Amino acid sequence: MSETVLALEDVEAGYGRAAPVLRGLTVTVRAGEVVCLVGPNGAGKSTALKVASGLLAPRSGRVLLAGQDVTGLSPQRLLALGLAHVLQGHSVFREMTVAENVRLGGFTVRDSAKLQTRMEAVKELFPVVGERWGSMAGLLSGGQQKQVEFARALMLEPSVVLLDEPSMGLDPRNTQVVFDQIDLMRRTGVAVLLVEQNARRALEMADVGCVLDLGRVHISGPARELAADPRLGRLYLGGAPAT
Amino acid sequence: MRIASRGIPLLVACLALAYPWLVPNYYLVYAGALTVMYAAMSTSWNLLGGFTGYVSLGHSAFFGLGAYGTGLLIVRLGVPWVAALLVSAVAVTVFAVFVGVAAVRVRGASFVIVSIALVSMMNLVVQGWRSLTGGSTGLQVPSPFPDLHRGQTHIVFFYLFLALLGLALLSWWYVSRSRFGAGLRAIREDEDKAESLGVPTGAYKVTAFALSALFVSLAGGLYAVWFGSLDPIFVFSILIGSYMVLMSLLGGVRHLFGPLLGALIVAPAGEYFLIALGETQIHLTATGLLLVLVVLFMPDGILARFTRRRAGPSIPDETAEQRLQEVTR
Amino acid sequence: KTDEPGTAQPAGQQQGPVKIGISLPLTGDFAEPGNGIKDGYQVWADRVNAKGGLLGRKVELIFRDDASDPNRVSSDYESLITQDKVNLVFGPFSSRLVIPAAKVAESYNMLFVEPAGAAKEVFEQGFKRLFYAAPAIASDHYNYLADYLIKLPADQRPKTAAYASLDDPFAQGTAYGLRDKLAAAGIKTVVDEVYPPETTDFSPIAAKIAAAKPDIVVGGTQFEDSVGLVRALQELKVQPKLAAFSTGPTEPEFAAAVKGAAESILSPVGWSATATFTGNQEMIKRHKEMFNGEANEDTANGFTVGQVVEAAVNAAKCVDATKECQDKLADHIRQGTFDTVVGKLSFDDQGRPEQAHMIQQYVGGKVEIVLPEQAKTADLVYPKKPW
Amino acid sequence: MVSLLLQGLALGVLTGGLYALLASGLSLYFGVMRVVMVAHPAFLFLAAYLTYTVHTTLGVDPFLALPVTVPLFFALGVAVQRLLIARLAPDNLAMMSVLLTFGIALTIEGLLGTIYTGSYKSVSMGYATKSLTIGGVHLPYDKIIAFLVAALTLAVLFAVLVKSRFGQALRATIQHREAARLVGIRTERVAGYGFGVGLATAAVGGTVLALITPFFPASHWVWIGKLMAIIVVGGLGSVTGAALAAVLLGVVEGLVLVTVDATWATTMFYVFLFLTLLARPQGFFGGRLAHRF
Amino acid sequence: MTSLRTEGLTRSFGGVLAVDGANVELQEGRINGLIGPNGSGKTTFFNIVTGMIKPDSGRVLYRDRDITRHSPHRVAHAGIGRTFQLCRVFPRLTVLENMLVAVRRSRLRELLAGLRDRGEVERARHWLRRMGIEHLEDAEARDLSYGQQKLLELAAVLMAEPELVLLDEPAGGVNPALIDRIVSLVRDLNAEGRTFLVVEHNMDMVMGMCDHVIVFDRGAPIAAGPPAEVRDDPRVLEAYLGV
Ligand SMILES: Nc1ncnc2c1ncn2[C@@H]1O[C@H](COP(=O)(O)OP(=O)(O)OP(=O)(O)O)[C@@H](O)[C@H]1O
Ligand SMILES: Nc1ncnc2c1ncn2[C@@H]1O[C@H](COP(=O)(O)OP(=O)(O)OP(=O)(O)O)[C@@H](O)[C@H]1O
Ligand SMILES: CC(C)C[C@H](N)C(=O)O
Ligand SMILES: [Mg+2]
Ligand SMILES: [Mg+2]
Repeated sequence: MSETVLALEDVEAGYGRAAPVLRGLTVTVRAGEVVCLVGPNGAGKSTALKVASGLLAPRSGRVLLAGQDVTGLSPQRLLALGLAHVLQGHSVFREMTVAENVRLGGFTVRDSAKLQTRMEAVKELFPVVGERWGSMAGLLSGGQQKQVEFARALMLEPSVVLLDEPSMGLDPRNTQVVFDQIDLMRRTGVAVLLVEQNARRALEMADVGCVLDLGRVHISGPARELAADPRLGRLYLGGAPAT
Repeated sequence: MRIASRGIPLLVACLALAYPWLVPNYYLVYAGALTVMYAAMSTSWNLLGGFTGYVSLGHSAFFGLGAYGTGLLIVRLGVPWVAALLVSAVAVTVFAVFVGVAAVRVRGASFVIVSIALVSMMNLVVQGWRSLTGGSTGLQVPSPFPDLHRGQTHIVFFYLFLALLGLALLSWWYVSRSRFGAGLRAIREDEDKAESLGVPTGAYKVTAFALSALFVSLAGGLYAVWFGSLDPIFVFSILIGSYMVLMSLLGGVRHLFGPLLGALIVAPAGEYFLIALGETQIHLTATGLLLVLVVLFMPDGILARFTRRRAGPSIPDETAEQRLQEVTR
Repeated sequence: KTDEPGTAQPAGQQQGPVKIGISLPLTGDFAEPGNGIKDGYQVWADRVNAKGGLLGRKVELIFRDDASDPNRVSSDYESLITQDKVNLVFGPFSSRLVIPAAKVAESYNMLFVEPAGAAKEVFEQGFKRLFYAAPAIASDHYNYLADYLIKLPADQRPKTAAYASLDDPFAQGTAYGLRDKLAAAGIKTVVDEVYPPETTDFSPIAAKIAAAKPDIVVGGTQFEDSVGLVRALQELKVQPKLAAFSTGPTEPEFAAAVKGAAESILSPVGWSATATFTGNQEMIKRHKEMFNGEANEDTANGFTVGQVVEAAVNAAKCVDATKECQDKLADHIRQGTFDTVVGKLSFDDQGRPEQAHMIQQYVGGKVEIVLPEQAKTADLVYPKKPW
Repeated sequence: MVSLLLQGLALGVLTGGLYALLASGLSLYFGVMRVVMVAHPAFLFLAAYLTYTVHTTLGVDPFLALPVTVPLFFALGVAVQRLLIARLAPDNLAMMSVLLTFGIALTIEGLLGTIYTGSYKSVSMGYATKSLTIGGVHLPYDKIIAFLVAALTLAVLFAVLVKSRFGQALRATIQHREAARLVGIRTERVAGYGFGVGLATAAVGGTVLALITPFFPASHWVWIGKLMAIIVVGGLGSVTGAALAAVLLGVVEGLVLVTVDATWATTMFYVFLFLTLLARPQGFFGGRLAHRF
Repeated sequence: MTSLRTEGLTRSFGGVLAVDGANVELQEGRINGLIGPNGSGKTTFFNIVTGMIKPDSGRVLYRDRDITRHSPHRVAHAGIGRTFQLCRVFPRLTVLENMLVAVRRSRLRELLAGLRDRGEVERARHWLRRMGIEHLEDAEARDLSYGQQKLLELAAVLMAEPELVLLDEPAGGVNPALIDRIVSLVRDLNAEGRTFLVVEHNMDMVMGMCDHVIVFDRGAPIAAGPPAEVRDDPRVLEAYLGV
């Protein structure tokens, strides 16, 4: 197996003075591997990603990136170290054009030729990005905004990617595009930490699955095995698909 | 807890009623009446600001209109003062409905700006309409109680303002318990969502706006007959309006007694700063810094400190533990 | 209540210092003249105490700042009278503050001599114990100038006049006083503008004046608007034969603010630094010692209030806050004539002074008195030099 | 009459330019940062006083004070943002910022009054009372200078906000702070600089004001209403909208002044404000994004 | 009986035709699905029906009454309730207060009635109980997890006793176990006689739950019918499912 790229070790974290959300969370992601976090709403999945990307400093525990202790570093520093994070929900810059949004994805890239080729590539991937290049991003439909967000994240070529429910609100065709991209990343050796509510679908493609509840990982193992576990199915993955 | 929450207001009410007889001189009666007036105005302000979150820095427009309306009815038409007070309050309320229809179309910061503009405009109109209002010379209103000497007049107005305060508090309390109040609070949180749940937000906002203007204009009318001289610059002053906001905010806009508490602190404090630091303009700085500190450190007001929220964020599903046991068994 | 009217003064009061309560606009719109008046009051108190006080008791001044706010001015007199139990009160600055202040004093039966409530409305409120301790009320300020212009030979006499006035009872009073007299004498009013205190840009008003090409320009102004008007008139190349502004040019900052344009500008003034009226030179000297600055009209107005009250107290032989004493003082002032730093003063039944303001002009960069004949230190320059 | 109208129009345009400069900072804070800065006029006069001090102590042209005041105000802006504004809860930033900056305005007024006393100060230069005459219309030099300075400042501001990387970063920061941090923007620094730029315009505006009108510590009050009306009519948040509205209202004011009177001219600001609300609450130019449901 | 009918509903934003002559007809008592690619105008259609956006042309009829251009609260009074694509509750009101906002008719008497009106509170508790969140009655809504907020939003809408309920992506971001619960709730409510129109990208949910499915593309329906039929429609496959 390849080496561990990202690791959260025994992390405790929370917001303000409230009770901790994460209580001793440990997760590791290896290069070229997709790790999928599933769990009920409010389990702390998004919080875990925020700790990993430096948006939220943990109260205790460590964050390791490529073996280096990066606990408490700012997102800018982590970005420079090759870690990218796509937020849950709608995080486009609403009052900027789609073009500006996408361009900001490559804010740290100084090489304009490279930016240009990346931009062409994402336009290809999500036609709506090209079609609505000059529109205010906030005026797009929910799913279109999601596409812009994903496109923005693709402007860089990170070595670790944190994805928080990337398929939420996307129609089946675009969901497919997103999952294909994740697969592509894996094949190019990128480590992916994925949170998905579309759990069956995600576990199908992921390498490792982790069930998170109350701020802790309760079960983890090969993704396919988890998906097949009937108890898990009932509790976290919903009834078996109708088909 | 119960004794404290019932007993303290009762005690304060008794103290308030006895106040004019407890203090040694009429100046303190006068200062008391002024404080109660501010308390009544900020409580009325809170009918709009506290429920809907529409911050009006321009409520002194209604104060001034109430004052001038009452004064003009008495001076120009010879209407008895009680009638003048009520008629002008009704007229101002009707006016507030019209202004409200335009003003509440904008939210947040734009509304604040509009409210500031309203005062400036009223000031210009009243000052410019010299033939009617006396313009910059001001309007002199005869005392309604020519037989009482000045100190006794203060006592009378102390109780009148106290009654107004009582009325304002009662209205706030009543609204806070009504479905109307629930609708107003929903407007504060998310206006479009409230609208989609069937709340006629426009009508609600205008009603709250007018109701709050009604009490403020009553305060203005009482002020006119009590004080006897009106000057446009000073009744239509942004400072008076912002005092209402400061008091409400300091005490806590989500609480019935918040604005009252704020008034009890700010009015005497203002008096103190002016006497202690009055020789230079540094007292303005003191007031300004007080405002800054309140906004930074007590945005929810003093009372919010005592009524802490019980639950923190993230209430786990009750079933979560059971769920876990089942899985990890 | 200890301050119930008719309650006897505590015994100690009869012996202690004579307390005089004063509220002044030390901050806010009228801060500048307010502080000038304060100096005048202090110089007066210093002089009186040097002479042994009032009726043998030391004088103690208690100042409050009303921040130019009529609400505060009322509070201040309220607390001075009922809480500090002062023996006498002196007035604040500005007609706008004098009216509410006098109302409080009147209702506690206090004598109210004031240094700066010149607008005619002040005297129409039915106050019985109010007196304005300066030579003339606002509408009479320009009287000498009106006489001068009307008496000019027909070929020199201006034909048209433009008036611009701040919306303020005093400022408007001065301008309209002159306007009415000149209009009656056949000098045509071609522009008559009133602007609110919020006005910051005077060019369009000047443009209106420029379009009317008046022979004379008269401003009813406080300070900043006089500067604004002068500058705007210059920019629009208005060159009248005469320009007069109330208050602004009498403030020490004026000449610097308008640079060279001050030359030949006229304005009414109630006091002169060179006059030898009772106590004038002494006041100027003492002012310089105490505050290290030149006395001005505001100082003199404050000082005058002190002089008038002092004379009344000495004549009536009482300084209590009681109705009897205050009435006695008021009656004395109504009947008497007083020697002050602005000359002899007497008052009519409403408290109006019955004398006249002088007219000053910047001549050769210096302020000179040009009217009336008997008081003048230089000749009036007419038509004025272009600015 | 025609020449009077022309004169009113010319003056209106020039004054409108000044208004645009004075309001530009306001619409920057509001449009870009969601902060209602009631203290902006107070800062304008703070700058005017500093200009006055520099002018009187060193005897130099007021515009030479700019190299001192502009960086100083920039730093002040950064400090105000980092120490005060940044601490406000984001959920009702607009409201709280009104009150906070109101407090700042009072603080400044009090300090100015204490240091400089309540009396009027003014800076007068020889060129400030001359004018250029074209076809019977007089164009005062001070107004021309003000107009040019305003145009220049606005052009710079526009370039900084719309074209530069910094401007993009600033807007991104305000619109979604977490996402901005995740694309590598140093959000705290950027927000501070944004406020600094706003206050830097106040430094320029204050210098021009000092040249044009006498001032005292309470002068800022009369400007609050006018400037706020301008940015509402222009469409809160649009720097260009505010500039256009400023010129429009300047012209209306000038024309009403020469034809009717000053009270009506000032009232026009508020009349336009209310008309705007009735016709187009989001303002006539620019305007905000409608909420998505 | 027809519940909702729209005739030639059209709305464009700038150059974008969001809804383009949409004719839709819903039968009373059914669970209707509304699917379509991102940006096909589903949310805009909801907004027009509920009065939040004015159409450029066309009519909206509810139970044969013309409600075109009625303000949102009047639409609500007519008996149409809706949820939002991104869950919206009143964050600083308690759960119970959230429930009491809904207004059925704007009668004065109802407005002035005390908030603690027994009947209303009982009704609110009833709905909370059905959603399984009755124990949270006194918590502030912002303290709830996302899933709990979704349930609260639905409960608050039901307080107004709508006959027609429009749900915009009820399963978006919701954990699969909860989706099952929402599905069974919708079924129960439908059995009680309420009509539903559900926008959703989760095909399993739509196909399993709906009686009738409408497919939108470019602002207008391109197909409608029972789920099985729609799923195999070639146009739908092409436009939406992307195979
Ligand atoms: N910014 C915040 N401030 C305070 N509390 C928060 C904040 N963000 C999240 N929480 C709390 O932390 C808990 C965990 O939230 P988190 O977003 O990590 O859950 P999640 O597993 O991602 O859930 P979901 O599937 O709904 O996205 C939630 O219950 C929430 O109440
Ligand atoms: N206010 C607006 N201004 C401009 N364009 C808008 C506006 N609202 C919607 N649109 C556009 O209209 C189209 C339809 O949007 P709508 O939100 O209705 O799509 P949707 O079907 O709900 O998509 P999704 O599945 O992604 O939520 C989109 O192209 C969108 O960009
Ligand atoms: C002559 C001045 C001292 C008068 C003063 N300005 C007033 O308002 O009355
Ligand atoms: Mg999450
Ligand atoms: Mg949608």
